[in-house]
Amino acid sequence: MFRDVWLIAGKDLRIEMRSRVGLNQIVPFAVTVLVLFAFALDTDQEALRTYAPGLFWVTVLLAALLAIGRSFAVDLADGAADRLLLSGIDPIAVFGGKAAAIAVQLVVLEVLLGAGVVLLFDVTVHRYGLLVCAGLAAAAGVATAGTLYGALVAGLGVRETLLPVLLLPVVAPVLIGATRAFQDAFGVAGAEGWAWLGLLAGFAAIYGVFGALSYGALLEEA
Amino acid sequence: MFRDVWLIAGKDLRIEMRSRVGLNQIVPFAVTVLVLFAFALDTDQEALRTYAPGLFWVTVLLAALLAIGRSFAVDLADGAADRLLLSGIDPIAVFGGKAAAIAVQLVVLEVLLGAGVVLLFDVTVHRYGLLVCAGLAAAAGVATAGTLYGALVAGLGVRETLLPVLLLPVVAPVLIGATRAFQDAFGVAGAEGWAWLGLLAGFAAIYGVFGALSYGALLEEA
Amino acid sequence: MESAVRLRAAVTLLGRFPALAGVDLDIIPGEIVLFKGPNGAGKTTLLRLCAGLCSLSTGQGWVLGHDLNSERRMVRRRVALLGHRTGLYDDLTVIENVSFWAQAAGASSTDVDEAMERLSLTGRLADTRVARLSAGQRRRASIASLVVRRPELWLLDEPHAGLDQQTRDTVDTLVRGAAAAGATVVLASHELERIAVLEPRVVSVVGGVVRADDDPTDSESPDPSSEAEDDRRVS
Amino acid sequence: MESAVRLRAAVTLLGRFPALAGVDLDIIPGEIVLFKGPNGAGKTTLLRLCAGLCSLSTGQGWVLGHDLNSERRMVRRRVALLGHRTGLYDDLTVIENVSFWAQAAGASSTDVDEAMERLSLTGRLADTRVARLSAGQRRRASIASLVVRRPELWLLDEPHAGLDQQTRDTVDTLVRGAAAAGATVVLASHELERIAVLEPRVVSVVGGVVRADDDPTDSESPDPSSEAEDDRRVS
Amino acid sequence: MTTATTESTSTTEGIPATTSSKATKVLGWLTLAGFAVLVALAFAWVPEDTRITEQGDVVGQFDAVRLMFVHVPSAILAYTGFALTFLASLAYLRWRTDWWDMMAHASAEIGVLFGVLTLVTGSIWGRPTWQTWWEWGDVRLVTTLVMVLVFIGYLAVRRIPADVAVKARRSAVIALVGAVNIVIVNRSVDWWENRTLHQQSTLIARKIRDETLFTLSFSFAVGMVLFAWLLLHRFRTAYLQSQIEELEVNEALAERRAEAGISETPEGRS
Ligand code: HEM
Ligand SMILES: Nc1ncnc2c1ncn2[C@@H]1O[C@H](COP(=O)(O)OP(=O)(O)OP(=O)(O)O)[C@@H](O)[C@H]1O
Ligand SMILES: Nc1ncnc2c1ncn2[C@@H]1O[C@H](COP(=O)(O)OP(=O)(O)OP(=O)(O)O)[C@@H](O)[C@H]1O
Ligand SMILES: [Mg+2]
Ligand SMILES: [Mg+2]
Repeated sequence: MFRDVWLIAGKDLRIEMRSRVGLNQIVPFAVTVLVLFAFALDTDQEALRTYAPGLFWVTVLLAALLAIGRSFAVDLADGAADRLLLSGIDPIAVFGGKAAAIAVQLVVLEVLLGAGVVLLFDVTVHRYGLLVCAGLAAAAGVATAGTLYGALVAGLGVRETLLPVLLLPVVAPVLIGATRAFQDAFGVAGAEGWAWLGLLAGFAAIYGVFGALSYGALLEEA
Repeated sequence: MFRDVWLIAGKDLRIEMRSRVGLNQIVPFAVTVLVLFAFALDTDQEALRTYAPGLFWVTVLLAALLAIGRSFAVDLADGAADRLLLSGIDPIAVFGGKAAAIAVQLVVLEVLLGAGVVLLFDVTVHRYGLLVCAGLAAAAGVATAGTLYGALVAGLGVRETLLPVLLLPVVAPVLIGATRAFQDAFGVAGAEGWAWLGLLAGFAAIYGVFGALSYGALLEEA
Repeated sequence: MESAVRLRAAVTLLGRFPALAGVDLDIIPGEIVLFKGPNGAGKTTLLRLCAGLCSLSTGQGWVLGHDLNSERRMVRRRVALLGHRTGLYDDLTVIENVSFWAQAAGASSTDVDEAMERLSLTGRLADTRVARLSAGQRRRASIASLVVRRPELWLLDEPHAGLDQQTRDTVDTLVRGAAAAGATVVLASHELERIAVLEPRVVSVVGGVVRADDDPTDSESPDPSSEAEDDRRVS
Repeated sequence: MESAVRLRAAVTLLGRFPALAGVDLDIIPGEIVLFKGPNGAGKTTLLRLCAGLCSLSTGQGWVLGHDLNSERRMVRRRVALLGHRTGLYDDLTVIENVSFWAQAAGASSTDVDEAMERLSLTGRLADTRVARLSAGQRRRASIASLVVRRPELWLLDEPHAGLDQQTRDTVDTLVRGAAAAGATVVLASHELERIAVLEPRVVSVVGGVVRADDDPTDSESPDPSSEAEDDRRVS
Repeated sequence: MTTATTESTSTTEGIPATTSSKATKVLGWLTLAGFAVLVALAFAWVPEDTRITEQGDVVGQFDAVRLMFVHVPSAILAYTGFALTFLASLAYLRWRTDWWDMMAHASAEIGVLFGVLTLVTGSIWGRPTWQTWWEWGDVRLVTTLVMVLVFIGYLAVRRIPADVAVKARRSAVIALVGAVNIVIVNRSVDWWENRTLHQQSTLIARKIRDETLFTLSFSFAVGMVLFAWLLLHRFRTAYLQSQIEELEVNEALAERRAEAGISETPEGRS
């Protein structure tokens, strides 16, 4: 079981490393989106500092959409998804492996993008512990929910555009929770960071369990 | 020549109508992004009204990325791109046709999303003429630049993620210009709307000409 | 003895089209069976049904003793399907692909080496990314990653397509070996002359139903295939 | 008389791999030529080169009198290539696809009707979205959308793959008809028995070079194909 | 930037094991010496930036002003790199030779290097003078960032494994579009006068002291030498790499042809 989780996660991560999509493209994409926001909002530094947490997380979500889309695209490209079904690997392991691979990518992205935000938006970190925990919990939440929804839309032929529509509303709680937690960690608003962290952890746990349980039913394709 | 532009544009639009990606998915995506912004910025109505033009255009750009990506994905899916090369259709006509189809989709999106912004963010329109002209010019600019860059990354195997990286910085002027023009049209800032409209029109013209001229060189594959 | 495949009035809708329109079929273990028939007859759908990848809309079916209506997950573990698509990851090398599917099926690394050897995927080819293979090499890699599974029921959809003469012979040897070892092999193919050397039992598939038949080289149903198809209407 | 295809020491690199390693070839107008050879020999690359879709890394070539180094755009207009991929749009129906490619090539709607008729894409099939076709039906639609072009040089990569018996015959008729009308037809195929009935001139492709040959049913080079391939290393 | 050379040159005979030559050695030493002099000038000769306001407060940038001698030449060198990329790309599209393609690639890399350096030194400078690392409302800063991003995108395209000719052609088109940014960045402070904290063209307006002006000019000179040194090395790296590739291709082809000759014997029987 754990061996299989590792097998799937290893395969997905290896493909990502090979194609260098993450480092060469998703990260620049994320930075670009940040820059566009800064343009569009056209505000002073002070306002940006206040909005930094929210913009950070909207950007992470948009980049996550790309990462999730790719994770399923490689399986669908030439029928590997069917073979996974036939392989006898427990669907729970498939879910775990894909979610783990996506979570790893998101954490890497968060670290790089976080550095960018600290530099570009000139924020200072007050609570490192909260920051790290919130970052991890949110990554786990987005990865589990994303894997579930990625599988839901996989093979419907319009993945690229359908995924955002379904996933973004679902991860809205993560967006809110992570934003509040980061606001606290950055000291820009006196939100109760640790309470929001609870929400994030809960979200990740619920989607983790729900995803793992329902994945089998999802995959039991037509 | 015009017949060929029409042939290509007609084909692309028909595929979009058929798959209903536009109406069923890109529009909800755009609305979702708007709502996420509203969450993430967590501000009062007044601030949202001020930021409405910027958010509107960031959203349009993100949705445009999806539309452009799809436009090239359908050609690449099963070798139709090669056949287009072999068809003898002038590359300028291919460029024109694809750009026209994307522009039409963007205009439809802008109308629907504009209605959404007016309703959700409670803005009032002061200058309709400016609004319409800026919307059309910006759509033309994004469509021409997008078609050029879409072709640039087409077939490199990493289209989905590379396109945003390349295109977003390039269309930054459109984002700024269109935002300023809309700010003027909405009366939220006394920007010189018509001057910015000039920028938008110039951008569309330059990319239209440059794209048409360089498309042949781009397509002269391998 | 229990049938390897047993279908009774099996109907499969793809979208709203009855790709299978009431199939009755029995395949006994150890048999080599050929599905032949015109394009669109339903051969691929029938193979996918037997693999547990399509569902029964009405009717009943059992594969290797498992009910197709309720135990498809069990079926899937015990069969191997070579489909029209290759099931490989473009960005991984041939050996990485074959190893991945071998590990997923619990096979050992000697199995991997053996499979690669058999399909002449040695030397440079083994470390080439799948995206850089020719059509036939890719198909060979796909077969290699199936061979490691050692399934009880082989479902091969046009197994010779795109392969060169040498690999065609390899495939024939594999099929004969599998059948000799007690596995059941079901093929769908249009290359009747080629398949004839395997001496399969021939099952004609026309318009979503099957009809037993004997001479493998016999051409299809005398009435134009399109007529037979037209009986199936979108429901 | 001018050659339809004339290659001199043609080298094509795919990435850094010499898929074609110095090809010398002459094909005269009106000929039917078969490329045969093991997987990965370079048949597909050779066809794509002749279609102006691959470039010459070194060497020279002319197709229908146009230089492959400088006038590929002219070449592309005058040839038709049936590749491994079908070149169809999934979301359009068969008739919409065929009409689109016909209009792109300047063909009339009677040409469309005729092509559809010939490949038995009538009735329900004509209005079916390509995504819902079986593998062979899809291939048929691809051929139909090529036939409307009436090119001077046909380049057919495994034209019989996936087709049923009836359509195989249709393809043979098409090829004979095209050759009789003065067009040149170049095929790549592994189904040697099948192709033999067209009585083509056989050109063996092995390891990126060509060698003339006579007996179409003769099997490939006795030494295992993989050896020949391994000689070319990724540089 | 030169890692590729070290691994490949050592293995292939007939190709020089280094990208240096007499000229580059001279350039290298010149750069080092120039840099030493620059440091001396900047710290010992150029006075601190201090002014006394009417109220008698001491204001100014103090030591921070010395950052100018890195920041400004970096910006100019970034421009130079991108402009060279633009020209080389045009030339490539015209003549389609690898030489121009390599030139475009080499200069783009160096341009990005200095572009990033501009951003970094600017940020560091901004901290003491503007009390912020970054200012989004400032067009100069933001347009500079966009310019660097466009060329990072350019380099990303160059790193994709794809057909050499396809990649060269596509990146050339990107460079043509991207080079427009140079003009935008340079003119931004004038076009959007009221939207920038950043200096306008102080040099032309001659608003600075003579010592500073001289040192700045000297830093340009050092920068240009450094640029030439980097470009020569980077270009030679690319060139050697292409030579190695060509050798390997030839080797593969030669073997291939030899083998084809051998395999004719058994086939001849049939
Ligand atoms: C991240 C922040 C910064 C960026 C991206 C940046 C970018 C640039 C660029 C691109 C130029 C070249 C302009 C041209 O000649 O076309 C430039 C020049 C210059 N910068 Fe900055 N800069 C930054 C911060 C600063 C700061 C903080 C200062 C000093 C307070 C400064 C002072 C100068 C000066 C004096 C010049 C020369 C201006 C001229 O004579 O044209 N910069 N900068
Ligand atoms: N994109 C690529 N990059 C590198 N090498 C490639 C690429 N595509 C194909 N090759 C190699 O080029 C050689 C020739 O391929 P080609 O597709 O022309 O073979 P083929 O004769 O058509 O084979 P098949 O009978 O399998 O279709 C093969 O050895 C293959 O590995
Ligand atoms: N997704 C789908 N939706 C609706 N109908 C479909 C779909 N896929 C296939 N069909 C139809 O189902 C029928 C059977 O298809 P199938 O692929 O099983 O045929 P086949 O016998 O394998 O043909 P071939 O010899 O061409 O491979 C065909 O008539 C086809 O048009
Ligand atoms: Mg089939
Ligand atoms: Mg081939």
